[in-house]
Amino acid sequence: MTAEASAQPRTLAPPERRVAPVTANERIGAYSLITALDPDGPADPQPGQFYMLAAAEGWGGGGDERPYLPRAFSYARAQPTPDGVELSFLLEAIGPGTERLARLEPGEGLALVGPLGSGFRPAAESCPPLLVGGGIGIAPVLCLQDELIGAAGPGAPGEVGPQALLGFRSAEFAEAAGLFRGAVEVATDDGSAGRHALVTELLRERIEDVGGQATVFACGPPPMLEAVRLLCTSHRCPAQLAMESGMACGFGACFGCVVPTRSGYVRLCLDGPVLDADQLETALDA
Amino acid sequence: MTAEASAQPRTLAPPERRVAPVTANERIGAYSLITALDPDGPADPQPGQFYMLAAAEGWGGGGDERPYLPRAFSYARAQPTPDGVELSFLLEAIGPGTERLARLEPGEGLALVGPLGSGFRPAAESCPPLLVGGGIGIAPVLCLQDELIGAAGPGAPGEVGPQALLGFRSAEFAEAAGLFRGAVEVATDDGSAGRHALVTELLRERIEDVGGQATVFACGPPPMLEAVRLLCTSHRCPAQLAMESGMACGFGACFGCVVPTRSGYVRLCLDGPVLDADQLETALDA
Amino acid sequence: MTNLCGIELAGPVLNGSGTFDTIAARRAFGDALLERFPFDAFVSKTITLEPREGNPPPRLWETPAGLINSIGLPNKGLEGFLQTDLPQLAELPVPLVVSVMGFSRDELATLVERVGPRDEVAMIELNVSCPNVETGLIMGADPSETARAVERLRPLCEKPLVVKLTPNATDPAAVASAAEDAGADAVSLINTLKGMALDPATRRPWLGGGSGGVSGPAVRAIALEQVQAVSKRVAIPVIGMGGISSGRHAADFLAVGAHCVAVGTESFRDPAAGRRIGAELQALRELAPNRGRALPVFP
Amino acid sequence: MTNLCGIELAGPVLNGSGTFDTIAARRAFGDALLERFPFDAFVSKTITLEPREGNPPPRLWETPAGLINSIGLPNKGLEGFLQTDLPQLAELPVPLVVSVMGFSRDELATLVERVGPRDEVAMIELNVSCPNVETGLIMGADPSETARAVERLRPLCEKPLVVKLTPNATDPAAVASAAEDAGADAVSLINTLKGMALDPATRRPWLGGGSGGVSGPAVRAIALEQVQAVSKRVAIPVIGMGGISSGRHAADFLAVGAHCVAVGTESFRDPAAGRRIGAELQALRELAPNRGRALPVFP
Ligand SMILES: Cc1cc2nc3c(=O)[nH]c(=O)nc-3n(C[C@H](O)[C@H](O)[C@H](O)COP(=O)(O)OP(=O)(O)OC[C@H]3O[C@@H](n4cnc5c(N)ncnc54)[C@H](O)[C@@H]3O)c2cc1C
Ligand SMILES: Cc1cc2nc3c(=O)[nH]c(=O)nc-3n(C[C@H](O)[C@H](O)[C@H](O)COP(=O)(O)OP(=O)(O)OC[C@H]3O[C@@H](n4cnc5c(N)ncnc54)[C@H](O)[C@@H]3O)c2cc1C
Ligand SMILES: Cc1cc2nc3c(=O)[nH]c(=O)nc-3n(C[C@H](O)[C@H](O)[C@H](O)COP(=O)(O)O)c2cc1C
Ligand SMILES: Cc1cc2nc3c(=O)[nH]c(=O)nc-3n(C[C@H](O)[C@H](O)[C@H](O)COP(=O)(O)O)c2cc1C
Ligand code: FES
Ligand code: FES
Repeated sequence: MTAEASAQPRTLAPPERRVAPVTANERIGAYSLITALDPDGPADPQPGQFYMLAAAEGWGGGGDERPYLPRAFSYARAQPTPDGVELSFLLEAIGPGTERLARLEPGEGLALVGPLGSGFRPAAESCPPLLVGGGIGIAPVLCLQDELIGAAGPGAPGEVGPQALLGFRSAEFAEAAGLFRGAVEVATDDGSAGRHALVTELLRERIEDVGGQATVFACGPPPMLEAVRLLCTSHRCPAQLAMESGMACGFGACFGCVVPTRSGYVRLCLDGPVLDADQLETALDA
Repeated sequence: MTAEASAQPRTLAPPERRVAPVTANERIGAYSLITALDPDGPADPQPGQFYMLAAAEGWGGGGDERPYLPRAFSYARAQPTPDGVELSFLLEAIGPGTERLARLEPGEGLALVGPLGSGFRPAAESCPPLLVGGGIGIAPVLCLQDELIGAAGPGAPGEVGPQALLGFRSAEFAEAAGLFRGAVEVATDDGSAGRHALVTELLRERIEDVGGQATVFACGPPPMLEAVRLLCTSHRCPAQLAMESGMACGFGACFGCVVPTRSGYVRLCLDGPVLDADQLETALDA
Repeated sequence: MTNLCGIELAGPVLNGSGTFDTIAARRAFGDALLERFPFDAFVSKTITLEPREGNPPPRLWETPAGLINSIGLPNKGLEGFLQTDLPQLAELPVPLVVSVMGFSRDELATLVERVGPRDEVAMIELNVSCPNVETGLIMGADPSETARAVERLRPLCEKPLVVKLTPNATDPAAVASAAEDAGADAVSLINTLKGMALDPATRRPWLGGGSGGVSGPAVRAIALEQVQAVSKRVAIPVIGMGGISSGRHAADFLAVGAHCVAVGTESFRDPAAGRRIGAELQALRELAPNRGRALPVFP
Repeated sequence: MTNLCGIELAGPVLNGSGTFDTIAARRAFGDALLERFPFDAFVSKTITLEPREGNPPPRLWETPAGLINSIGLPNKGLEGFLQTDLPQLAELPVPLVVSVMGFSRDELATLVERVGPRDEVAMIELNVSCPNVETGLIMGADPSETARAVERLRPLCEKPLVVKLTPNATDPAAVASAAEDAGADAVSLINTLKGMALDPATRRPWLGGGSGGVSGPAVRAIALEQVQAVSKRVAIPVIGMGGISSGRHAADFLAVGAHCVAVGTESFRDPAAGRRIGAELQALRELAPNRGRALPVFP
């Protein structure tokens, strides 16, 4: 994470929707990795930030005559090129929006607004980063690890970056662990790949190993985030949780995406999606 | 036209929508020729009958968040095969429905209900058939000529069938004349292919040649059909016009597709789409 | 089995009045239609005392996930219906509901008196989405107009009376409640929502009738809310409709209190929609009804 | 240029109240938002006398070509608005309309008296889609309730008063006419249509607020009809909205009599939607306005 980014983990978005041509759609186990060339957007989104995505054509007419609104996705990779920034999104097809996106073909247009929201803040020197991703929640963890590896500077051979602990349902999903450049440890619910454990079990071991001296960055389903929150609270280590909630706009216009915090409802698209664990009474209500 | 068909130019449809896999989508000049294998429908639709079509997936999300309802299309060819009947539809992409259909790829599903409506009735012996098609209105003319050639029986070498007079905007559209097995004469509005004339000019010459001894079968835009109607009225030759109107259901359920006739409004999907010219006061009101 | 006002139905799926013409459909589909009949009861298109030719075309306009129609109630009139249509409707394999509309209470009375006694008829539905020519008020938008009509008609007919409510009202539940108090045996809703469209080329009204009624998935959320509000307010059975196109939608309407559902516009996309929706509903009911809160989106 | 109640606007495109938060949007988009501002006037989210935290989540449900929201009017309350928000809204490059809602005429009076005199404020919009706690009636569904509110407020404020009508009424044109007679300077419509959705897993209401309001393309045909009916009935300017997502839609609303249009849900899909729609509208107006009846479908 650069010094500039650390001050404010939010890169501004252009105030309009734009269309980025899709350059690749790869199947990664149970997920799809969609890459598009964004010619007009900023080259430096911050890990944890997200984009509102829609197919430029044929957005609608799926199950229940949906989708209609765009969908929120953390970017998983951002690769500057001379023609713009290549953005990659990792997604799981679970409904009409993600199903349409998963069918995008190279050359089709991806309509996007972003980067949006505020991303992960840097860890204090004394508490080095420890990354945790569950399922599709590995997307922001991927770009965060990439960024942290980059921040270690060039000429750091064998640099494996901060450890990412990744949990998946099964081996099919765990294939996505192969996308990570840095050190990873994998757990699956059914033991078909990596350790037969919940990822929070791996996290508990690590936190105990370092005596709680870590900053935890986590993204995953609410029960996982809640387990992370409880674990970090009891070990008094700071945790930043990338959360999700149903969004219509992504830029604070609709007041639809609120989650309850200790200081009342906050718009997750504006004040999140990354929240400090100690802002929350529970991570289950997102 | 077979003897059976002549009694009642209406083949019954199964009372449910079914999905036929698309086997081909060919570009014919400005038009698309979509072919699908209908495993469960009747093998013998009658020329002039139509099907209500929709893409089985992704029907919606086009211009103005449409299409929603299915669209009516005359079949242009029906080819019985051991696995069902191969139906071909000729279409021009002019709006969200036709645009989606024009993008169908082999293997995708074409949802259909049909055959519907009542088709062309046979000509009297004394007045041999003369076929006229304008633009996309050539679709039912194509299967009618095919059927009439077939009815002439096997072993009729050099049989060119009844003459079809075809009018198009320009050469790009006129490419579709190449689909016809029998004799055709082409006119274009701009002279870029065939005669530089309106197809009704060709028709007038033919009718005068045969001294009005013809049964005219026509399909095309309302101004063309109205010109055909006036011409045939003045030469006292019978004419059958395949018309169109906006349809929601195609089977008489909605009362939406009425056109005015001398005997009041009739549902074009039920009592048409082929109407006798002398039922009409004008063909312009469809 | 579903019991609707004492009439046994094989299931809870009816058609919306005016969205299926079985006489026409038999010409298109033959007797296969009767063998695989889409509905558990059949509701006729609304008839009026005098014959009507309906509105000038165009009568249809497609909207996002919906349809505006301006059909204008074409029908043969009471006598034509009784003579020509009723004998053919009697051949259907399900009970028959006849929908009637009158422009005054007298007209309604005549319709109910003539239709009610016919053996072929199981039930009468009152379409009150029209102005009362005497008061100028839309009957179905006003609780007391509706109540007066139902009070007048109730004694004239032994068959169950269903009042078809209009959604173009401030408080459909108040109208339903007035209908119940006046003796209605059931209510059905929603009818179409007022809507219009312009010809893109001229910017004048597209529909021959000027404006029309919106139906289809676009109105489903609105319909569900009204069905819920009405079901809370009345004890008589509610027939819910508006954009139902799957068994899940039907289950939603039943969950908020409807006793039966009706399928309208979806039949235009698939003549067998009613049957499909009934089967999907049956399959859903065989699953555990309460599976707890939806799983979170992340795996 | 468009003149709305004496205020000069660069064009006819506003936002719908509650569908754009410029203060939040500046955090996301920076000052580029002001340089390429999407609207010709900005309407604030509705404020109330007391602060409100809004409804419990979930607050959103996607419908076919539409959205149900149950936001519940979260806002800082009058004092918070005046102190915190108004100075920031004053930085916008366009005139400001402040939307207010009160649960009684007294509350409304306080809001109008405090907001009206502020120089930053060009106009006040009265959101009357809420129950009057004194009568239990939805103010905006009843012509006389609306008239009484406007009569009370009119003398309290020199700025133009816009009444935002609710579509959940039997006769919105009668409400508009009553508002006009009572002294309203303009009316705007439609607000959202009541709607609801169930959680597919539990069949209990999905929205934390139970039910909500439907917006988006799904309601456009309904909105157009109401805007037409209202425009026929009143002489004051009408601000038309409901599902507008292109210049052609905007042109439709203007053609049936609206003086301005507002864009709501479409901004969620594209924050620049208002600007795009304004440009498309401008392009359409530069074409010949009357191109005659649409060409037939066959070539
Ligand atoms: C900040 C953020 C970042 C995200 N990042 C990623 C990512 O990197 N990769 C990824 O795959 N996903 C990500 N998501 C989740 C992604 O946005 C959702 O999976 C997507 O919106 C689902 O849309 P859908 O149309 O496929 O499914 P939908 O059917 O719209 O949504 C599925 C869930 O929504 C609910 N639902 C069902 N019907 C409706 C309805 N009609 N209206 C509203 N809700 C309904 C149900 O609870 C269902 O489980 C992120 C979400 C947020 C907020
Ligand atoms: C019996 C019959 C047979 C036909 N056979 C053929 C055939 O063989 N090949 C072929 O290409 N076509 C055929 N058609 C025409 C075909 O059905 C139409 O071209 C098709 O429905 C257009 O749909 P669309 O969505 O592409 O365009 P739409 O935009 O739906 O339709 C285009 C026209 O409809 C009007 N329109 C615009 N917007 C709307 C709206 N929202 N709602 C309703 N109307 C609107 C306008 O007048 C416009 O010109 C036939 C029609 C009938 C009735
Ligand atoms: C083309 C059409 C014609 C209709 N005719 C009638 C009618 O004659 N009488 C009536 O009570 N309702 C009529 N309706 C309303 C339907 O019965 C139903 O209430 C409405 O369409 C909502 O249901 P849906 O969304 O499933 O179509 C008609 C609807 C359509 C679309
Ligand atoms: C999320 C959301 C919040 C809204 N909040 C308000 C509000 O605070 N006050 C108000 O008058 N209207 C509110 N509306 C209604 C809109 O201003 C507008 O009337 C309605 O959405 C129809 O326009 P549309 O279809 O373009 O969105 C809201 C609409 C939405 C979708
Ligand atoms: S998604 Fe609209 S405010 Fe957050
Ligand atoms: S299209 Fe429905 S009756 Fe003809």
